[in-house]
Amino acid sequence: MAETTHSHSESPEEFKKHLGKYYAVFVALICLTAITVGVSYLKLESRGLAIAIALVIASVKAGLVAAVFMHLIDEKKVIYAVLILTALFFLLVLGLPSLTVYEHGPAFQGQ
Amino acid sequence: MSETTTHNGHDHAHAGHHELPFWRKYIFSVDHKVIGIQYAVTALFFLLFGFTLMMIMRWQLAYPGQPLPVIGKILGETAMPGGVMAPEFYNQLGAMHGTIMVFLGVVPLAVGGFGNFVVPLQIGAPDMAFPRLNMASYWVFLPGCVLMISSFFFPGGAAQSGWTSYPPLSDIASVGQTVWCFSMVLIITSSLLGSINFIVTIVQLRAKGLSYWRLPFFVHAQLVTAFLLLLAFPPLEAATVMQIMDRVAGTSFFLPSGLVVSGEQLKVAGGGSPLLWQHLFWFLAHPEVYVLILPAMGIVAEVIANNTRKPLWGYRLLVYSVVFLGFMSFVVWAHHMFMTGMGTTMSTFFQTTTMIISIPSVIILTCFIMSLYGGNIRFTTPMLFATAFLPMFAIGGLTGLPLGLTASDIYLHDTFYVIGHFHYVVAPGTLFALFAGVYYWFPKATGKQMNATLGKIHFWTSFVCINFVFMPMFFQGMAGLSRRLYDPTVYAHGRGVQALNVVISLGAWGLGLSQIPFIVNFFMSLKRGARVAENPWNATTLEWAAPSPPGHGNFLTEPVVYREPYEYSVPGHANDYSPQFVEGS
Amino acid sequence: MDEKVYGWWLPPDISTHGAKIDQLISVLHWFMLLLFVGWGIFFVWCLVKYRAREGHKAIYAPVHAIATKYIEGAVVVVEIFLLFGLSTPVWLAYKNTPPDEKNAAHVRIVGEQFAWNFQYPGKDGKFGKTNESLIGSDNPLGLDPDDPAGKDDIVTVNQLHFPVHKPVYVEVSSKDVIHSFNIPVLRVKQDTIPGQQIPVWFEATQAGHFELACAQLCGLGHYRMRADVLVDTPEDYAKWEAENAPPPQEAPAAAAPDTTPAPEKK
Amino acid sequence: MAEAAAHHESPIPYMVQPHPVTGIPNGKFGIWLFLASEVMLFGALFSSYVLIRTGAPHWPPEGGLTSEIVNVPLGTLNTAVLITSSITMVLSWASCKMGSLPRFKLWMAATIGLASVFLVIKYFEYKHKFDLGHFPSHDNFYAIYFTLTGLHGLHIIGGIIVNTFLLTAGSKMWTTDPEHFTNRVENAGLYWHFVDLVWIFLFPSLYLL
Ligand code: HEA
Ligand code: HEA
Ligand code: CUA
Ligand SMILES: [Cu+2]
Repeated sequence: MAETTHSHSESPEEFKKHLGKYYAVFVALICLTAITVGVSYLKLESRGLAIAIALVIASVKAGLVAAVFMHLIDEKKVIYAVLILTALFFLLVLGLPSLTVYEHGPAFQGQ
Repeated sequence: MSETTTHNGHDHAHAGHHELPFWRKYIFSVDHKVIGIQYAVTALFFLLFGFTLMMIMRWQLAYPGQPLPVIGKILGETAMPGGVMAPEFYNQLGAMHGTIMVFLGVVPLAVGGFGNFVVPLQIGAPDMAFPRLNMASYWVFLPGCVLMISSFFFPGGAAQSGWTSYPPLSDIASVGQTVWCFSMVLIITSSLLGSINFIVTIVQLRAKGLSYWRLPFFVHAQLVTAFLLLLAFPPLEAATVMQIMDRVAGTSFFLPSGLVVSGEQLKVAGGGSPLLWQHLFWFLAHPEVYVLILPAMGIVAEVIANNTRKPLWGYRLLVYSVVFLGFMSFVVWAHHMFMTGMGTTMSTFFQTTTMIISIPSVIILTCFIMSLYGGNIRFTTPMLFATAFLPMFAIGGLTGLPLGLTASDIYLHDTFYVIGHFHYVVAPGTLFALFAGVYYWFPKATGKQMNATLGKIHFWTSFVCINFVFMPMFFQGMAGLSRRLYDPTVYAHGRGVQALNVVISLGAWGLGLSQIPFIVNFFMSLKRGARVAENPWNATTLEWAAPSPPGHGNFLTEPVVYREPYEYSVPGHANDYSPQFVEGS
Repeated sequence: MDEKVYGWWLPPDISTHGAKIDQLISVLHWFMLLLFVGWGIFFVWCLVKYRAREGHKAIYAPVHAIATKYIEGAVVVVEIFLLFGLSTPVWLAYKNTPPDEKNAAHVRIVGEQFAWNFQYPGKDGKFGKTNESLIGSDNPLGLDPDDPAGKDDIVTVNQLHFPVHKPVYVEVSSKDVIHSFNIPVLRVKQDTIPGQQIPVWFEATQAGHFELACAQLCGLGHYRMRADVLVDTPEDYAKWEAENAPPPQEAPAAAAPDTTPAPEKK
Repeated sequence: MAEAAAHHESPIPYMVQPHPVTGIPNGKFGIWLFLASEVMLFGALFSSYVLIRTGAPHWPPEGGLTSEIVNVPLGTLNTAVLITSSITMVLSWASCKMGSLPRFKLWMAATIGLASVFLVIKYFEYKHKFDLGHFPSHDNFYAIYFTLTGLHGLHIIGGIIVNTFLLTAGSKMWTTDPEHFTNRVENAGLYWHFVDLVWIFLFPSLYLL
C-alpha cells in the first residue's frame, strides 16, 4: 500500500507536493461555480438543457471534491465497496419519484 | 449464596482493576457488555409493555363494547369512557404496539442487546470499535423511547395512525404523532450510530486467524443487519423530517391539493404526494423486517449447532443466502403497496422480486433442518425455543407467499391474514429466537445458569398459547376481516369469525401468564442461579473463551482462532467439541 | 345479507373474475400445506431419531443431501409456476381488460371520514363536474350545480347500487385521507388515494345484499366505515334509478334519499 | 492476576494505525460509513424534491423563476465561502501532516470562521424571506427550500462544533499522539467536504433552476 500518495509513511516534504493539487481544485471549483451562475443568467430557452448543464457541472464539482479533497482517488478497497453499495441504493432512492407516478395512469393528477 | 465463594478460576477477571465509579460502570458505561445489557433490559421491558397494550386491546376485540373490568377504570375517562375502550384509544394502542414491538423491543434486543454483547466476544475483540459512540447510541435511544411512551400523555393521546403512519391521516392527527416523529428521529439516529459501530468492529477487530469463513453465522447475520440499518433507515429519517415539517411548519410534502377534512377545506399549499411517504416508509420497513429476522436466524444457528453437537449444515450456503437476502430486501418494498393503484409492470416486477427473496429463506430453513439430521440433539431450554422457531418461521414465511403474489393479495391485503403472517415470523419466530438467545447467553452475561424447569414451563405454555393467538388469524383473514378494526362485529363476515376473536384473546392472556415463569426465572437466576464456568454449554465459538461474566477487555489472553466455528463431534476426539480458540487437533 | 354464508374461509364469490383468485389461493395453500407437512414430518423424525441419549453420537461429516437440492429446485419451479403461471396472468388479465366503457355501469366513489359517497351519472351517462370548494353538508361531493351533465346525477351515501351481470366501472378517490374500497365477495380492493382517481372494475354474477368495507386505517371511525352493496336485478336497478332520479331543476343531492341510517356520530 | 492486570488497559486495535488488510484505521472507515448513510438521507430528500417539483404545474409554484425568489448573489457568495472553507480544511489537515500545529490552528480557525460566515449569510437570507411572510408553509418551493437548507445548516453547525473541539480542547492530543490527532482532523475534513458537496448540489437546484 506504500505506493498510494497518502500513505502514512510520507514525509512532510513529500507531502508538500500535494498542496498544488488542492489549490488547483479550489480554483476549478470557483470557476465552475461562476460558470453555473453565468449560464443561469443566460436564461436558456430550454429548461431541460439548463437543468442538465447545471447538474453536470455540479457533478463535476462534487467529483473534484470527492476525488481530491476527500482523496477518494486513491482510497482503499473497503471504502470503494461501501460506496459502490451506497451508490446502488442511492440510485434506487432517486428512482422513487418516478415509481410514485409511474403507471399511475392519466388519472394521476400529480398535485 | 455470596458471589465471592467461587472456585472457578476465572473470577480474577473481576479483581485487579481499579474501580470506576458506579455511574461510569453501570450507567454511562462505554463497555459493550454493559451497554448490551442495558439495551437488552430496556428492550425486554418494552416488549412486556407493548404486549400489555395488546392484551388490553384484545379485550375490545373479544368483547366489543363491553366495559373492561378494573383496568378500564384505571385508564381513565378519555381513553375508556365508562370502562369501554374509545375507538381512538384502540388506534393508539395498535399504533404504539406496532411501533414499540418493532423499534423499542425486538430491534434493540436483537441488535442493541445481543449484537452489542455477543459480537465483540465472538470475534475476539476487547470492545466495540467506538465505545463512546456505542454509549451515545444507547443514550440517544433511551430518550427516544421515553418520548415515545410519554406521547400517551399528550392531548389527544399517542400516535394513532398505525405504525406505518400513512399521511394524510398522520399529517392531520393529534399532537401525539409529532412526538412519534421526533422519537423516531432519535431512535433512527441511535440505530445509525450503532450500525456504523458494528460494521467497523466486525471488519477491523476480528481476532487473529478469524477469517470471514470462520466467523460464527450470528456475526454474519449481524453484519448484514448493520448494512440494512445503515442504508435503509436514512430514507425514513428523511420522510420523518418531512412529516414533522408537514405537521409543525404547515408544509404539504404528503398532502395533495384539494383535501376536505370534516367538511372543511384544508388550508395548505397542497401539491404533495401521499404515496411518497409510503415509498420512503417501506424502503426502510421492508429491510427492517429482515432486521428483525436475521439476528434471530443467527441466534438459532448458534443454538442449533451447539445442541445438535455437529457442524451447521451448509454453513457457506447460509452465509451466501443471508447476504443475498440482505441485498434483495432493498428491492421488494412495494409489495406492501400492491393495492395503491400501481400499474402492471411495477407490480409484476415487485411480485417477482418478492418470490425471489423467498428462495434464500427456504435455503436457510433447509440448512437448519438438515443440521438436525445426524445430530445428537440435546433439548436444553434454548434449543427448545430454537427448534420451535423452525416450523413457526415456516408458517410465517409460507403465508408470505400468497401476500407476495398480486392476484391473491387483492383479497388478502390489509386483512388479518397479514397480521397472522407477520406475527408468525416476528412472535413465535423472532421472539422465540430471542428467548433462545436469552437462555443461551445468560450464563455468559451473568455467570449464572437459568433454571431449566422454569424454562421448560415457559417454553411449552408459550408455544401452545401463541399458536392459539396467531393461527386463528389466518381464518379471520380468509373470511375477509380487515385489520385495525375497533369493532369487528360491524361486518357480517366479521361476526362469522367473532368466536375466533375470543379464542385469540384467551390465547393472548394465556401467553401473558406464560411469561411469569420467565420473569421469575430471570430475576431469580440473577440472584440464585447456579454458578457456571467459561463454557457451560461446551460450545466452540470465541465468546466461551472469555470468563463468565467477562471482565473489562473481555479476554484474559488475546484469543487466536484455529478453526471453523462449529467443529463439534470431530472424529477421533475425546470431547465432542473442538473450540475455535484451542490449539491443536 | 345472509349471515350463514360467512364462515371461517373465503366468503362466497359473486364476481366474474374472482374464481381465478380463489383458485390461486387454494392452489397456494395446498402447496404450502404440502411443503409444511413434508418438511414437518422430516423435522419431527429428525428430532426423535437424533435426540441425545446414551451411546448416541452426532455424525460429523456433512450429509450429502441430494434430496434437498431437488426439493429446493422443486420449490423454485413451483414458485415460478405460481408467479408466471397463475398470479401474473390473473392479475394482468384482470388489470389490463377494463370493461367496454359504453356497456358498463359507471359509478364514482369518494371516501371520506367515515362514509362512502357514490355518484351515478344518471340517464345521460355523464358525471357532473365536482369541485371541492362546493362541498357542504347537503352536497357531499361538491357537485357543480351549473353543470348540465350533473343535473340528473344520483348521489347516495353508504349505499352502492349496481346491476347484476353487467360490468361495473368505478373510479375511486378520497376527500381526505387514504381509505380502501373493499368488497370481499367481489374480490376487489383498491386504496383510495386523495388527489387520484383510480379505476376499478368488476361484474357481479349474483344479486343480493352485501357489504363494502374500508380496509385502510383512516381514523377513529375506520371500523364503521361500511356501506351496503345492493346488487340489483336489471329490473330492480331500473326501478331504483327511476325512483331516485332527481326531479328536473332541483339540486341533485337533496333528492338522494338515504335509506341507511346515518353513521352514528361518536 | 498478572495477566488480567496486563490485559486490563487493552486498547482497541487500529484506532490510529491502519488495519493490515483493509489499509485504514477504524475512524476513517467509520466516517465513510456515516457519510454513506448521509448520502441516503439527502438522496431521499432530493428525490422527494424531484417528485414534488415534477408533479407541480409550475415551478416555483407562485410563478416566475426560482432565481427571482431567492437571492442568487448571496447564494453564489455562500457557495464560494463554503468552497473556500473546504480548501482551508484541507490545508489544516495538510499542516498536521507537515508537522505544524500553529498552521493547523490558523487554517482550522479560518474554516470555522468561513462556516460561521455561511451561517450568517444564511440567516440574512432566511430573515428576508420571513420578513416577506414567506414561511415553509407558503408553498412547496419554500417547503423544500427550508427543509433542505435547514438540514444542511444543521450539518454546518455540527461541523463547526466538531472543528471547534479539534481547534481547542481536542488539539491537546497533538502533543501525546500527533498521528491520531491528524487522523481525527482528516475525518472531520471528510465530513466537512461532504457538507460542501451537498451544497454543491443544493445551490443550483434551489437557487438557479
Ligand atoms: C421478520 C419479519 C418478516 C419476515 C421474515 C417476512 C417475510 C416475508 N414476507 Fe412479510 N411482513 C412482515 C414481516 C416479515 N415478513 C410485516 C411486519 C408485514 C406487515 C407490515 C404492515 O403492513 O403492518 C409484512 C407484510 C408482508 C406483505 C404485505 C402484505 C399486505 O399488506 O398485503 C407481503 C407481500 O408480499 C409479505 C411477504 C413476505 C414474504 C414473501 C416473505 C419471505 O421472505 C418469506 C420466505 C420464507 C419461506 C418461503 C418459508 C420457507 C418454508 C419452508 C422451506 C418450509 C419448512 C417447513 C418446516 C420447518 C416444517 N409480507
Ligand atoms: C416485532 C413485532 C411484534 C411482536 C413481537 C408482536 C407481538 C404480538 N402482537 Fe403484534 N403487531 C405488530 C408487531 C408485533 N407484534 C405490528 C407491527 C402490528 C401492526 C400495528 C398496526 O396496525 O399499525 C401488530 C398488530 C397486532 C394486532 C392487530 C391489531 C389490529 O390490527 O387491530 C394484534 C391482535 O391481536 C397483535 C397481537 C400481538 C400479540 C398477542 C403478540 C404477542 O406475541 C406478544 C408476545 C410478547 C411477549 C411474550 C413479551 C415477552 C417479554 C417479556 C416476557 C419481558 C420479560 C421482561 C423482563 C425479564 C425484564 N399485534
Ligand atoms: Cu376509511 Cu378506513
Ligand atoms: Cu415486506
